[in-house]
Amino acid sequence: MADTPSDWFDTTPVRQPSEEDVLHVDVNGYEGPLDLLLEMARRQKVDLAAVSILALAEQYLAFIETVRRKRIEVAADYLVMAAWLAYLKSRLMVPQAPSDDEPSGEMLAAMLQFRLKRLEAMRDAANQLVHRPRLGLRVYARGEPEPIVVDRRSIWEASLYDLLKAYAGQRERGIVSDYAPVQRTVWSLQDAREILERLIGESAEWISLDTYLADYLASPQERATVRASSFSASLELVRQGQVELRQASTFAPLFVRRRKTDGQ
Amino acid sequence: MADEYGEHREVAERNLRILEALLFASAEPLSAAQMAPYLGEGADAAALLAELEQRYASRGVNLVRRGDKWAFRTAEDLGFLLRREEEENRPLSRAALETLAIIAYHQPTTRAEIEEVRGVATGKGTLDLLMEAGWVRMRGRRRTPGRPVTYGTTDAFLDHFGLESLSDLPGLEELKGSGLLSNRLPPDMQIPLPFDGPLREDEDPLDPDDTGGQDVDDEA
Amino acid sequence: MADEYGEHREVAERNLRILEALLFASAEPLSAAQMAPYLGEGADAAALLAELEQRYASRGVNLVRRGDKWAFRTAEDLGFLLRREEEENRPLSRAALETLAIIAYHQPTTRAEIEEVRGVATGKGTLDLLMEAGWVRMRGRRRTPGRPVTYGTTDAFLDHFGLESLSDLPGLEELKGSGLLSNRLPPDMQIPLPFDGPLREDEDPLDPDDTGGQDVDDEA
Repeated sequence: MADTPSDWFDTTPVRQPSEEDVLHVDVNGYEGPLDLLLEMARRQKVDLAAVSILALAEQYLAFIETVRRKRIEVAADYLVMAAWLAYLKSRLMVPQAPSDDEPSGEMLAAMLQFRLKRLEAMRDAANQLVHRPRLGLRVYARGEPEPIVVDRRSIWEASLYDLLKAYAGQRERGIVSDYAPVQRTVWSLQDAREILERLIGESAEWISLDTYLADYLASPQERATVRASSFSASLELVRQGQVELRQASTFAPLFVRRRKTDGQ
Repeated sequence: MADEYGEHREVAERNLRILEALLFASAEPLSAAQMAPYLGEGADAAALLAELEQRYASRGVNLVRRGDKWAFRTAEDLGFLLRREEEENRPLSRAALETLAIIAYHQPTTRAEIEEVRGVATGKGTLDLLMEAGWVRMRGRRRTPGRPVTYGTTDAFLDHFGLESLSDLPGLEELKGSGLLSNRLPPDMQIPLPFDGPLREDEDPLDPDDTGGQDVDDEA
Repeated sequence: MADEYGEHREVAERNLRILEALLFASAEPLSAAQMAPYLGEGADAAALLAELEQRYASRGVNLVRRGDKWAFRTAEDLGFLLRREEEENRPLSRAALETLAIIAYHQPTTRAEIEEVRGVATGKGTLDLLMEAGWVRMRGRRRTPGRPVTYGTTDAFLDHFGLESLSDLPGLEELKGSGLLSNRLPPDMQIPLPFDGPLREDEDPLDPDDTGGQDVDDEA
């Protein structure tokens, strides 16, 4: 349980207490010109209704002037407000001519006062709202809610036709695999080696490998496996010093013969 | 007669138990309409809820009304006991809080009106954040040039800030009296009250692609 | 004396409210020891909890004990409120359909036999699903090594597929006649006569703990 209340609303940007500080304040510290004006009015420590709008306008204009003299960039909002306040000031100071259709200085001042009061009122309201017993801060919902469980019950759809088709399909599949076995002959290296050794026998003549294998190469399905396996087997025999291989050029026929052993 | 009454009470008790169970089980407020299907035939959900509210009024857990929904919540006066460590992970910025207050008290309101009250442009992130929190919603579009989006608060806003309805907004009566809820001078005009009901005369429904925090003002 | 009692009650009521709020807001059951620090000096947490339990015993939400901890829970008889059934029409998968067909024709049959016909292993989920749908049941156990469970169809199966009895399942000639089986079949091909009577000679009754879709094959 934390004992520091989250009083962040009141503690956000600390306001400058003295007149001196205001002049050095970065305009960006305020939430716009209205906020700055409200702050200045508040510092007069009187009811907003009793604030001298003329004095406020003069203070604002002086502030903006100071800031600009320091070559600090001032946001356009603040300059617009300054212009409006300069106009307000002039309307307040110069008596209104009877022919004047423009709003009177008093009316403009009342409007500004209204806006300041409204902003302050909204701020107070926000402050009151945030200090209400908020859900999850002072008031709690059920900590362990019991969610509604949705049971998705599947209604399975299947017709007798689907069922029979599935059954017949399976039985036929079973039959096909029983009666037409797909058999693929693969010459193992062991087989190829035995056949090759038998065919070459003791022949010391250069004879092409294909000639030896002619019988086996007749079947197109087996040609690749026969060639690959017997070639690999022949290399193995060469490595063991039992036969010799010769090829005149790339893709030329491969000739093979029994290797002559020493002393023969 | 006594029997009939007894039977009536028995039915009512059973319905009260059902409401208790439903409302206790849910973390979110529920409307009478949502609960009605679980009650017996011909049950008066509103009257039952009022009775339940009464029964729990003095307990450690109260039945509270939030807009047109109801929820069990811990009693406000016990809050100090229950305060949790976590508190708030991301406190609202001053701008967000002010914007929320303006929307709450002035709804339905547009972004331009919010900016008028604050005297400063509203960052787009501010409205997004409030909508993401579920407290603010886009209601419709004002029937004025540019058709700006109107904003209002949600039931979750009422729930979070512990308000039965918008009329519970703090200081509403005084604000109304002082004319500070009006948009312009002079303040002796008719004072609008915050309104979160269906669309007003001067509001159109949202466009189909108005989903997020978009505002036609932005595209202009 | 009366005053003292009244004061005592007041303190007790306050403590009960605190317990209510704590238990309601907690994300997990709480023990008396966990809650004691929040109660007033000298409070008897156990006695208070017993009183609270009593008070809620007839309500829609009860205070229940879980080990040495306590929590609010929806009354058991109202549990149905927290469940909702949603029905969804779904076509049976091909694997399920094939398995079901084999069981229908070859019953009583074991999982191994089904797999033999299908040529692929049958997922346990498939048999579970068919039993859940209410179309397949465990009949008994075959008197062979491993004592595999034998499966058969149910009355609901007949009902769903519009069969009066299993003998209504079309035989070889009918399947051929309807074009479901081709004509170039081996002459010795047979379609078994399904049997769903009482246990056969080679079947034992199910073991007492054969309840779900369990199959001893799995443990082998």
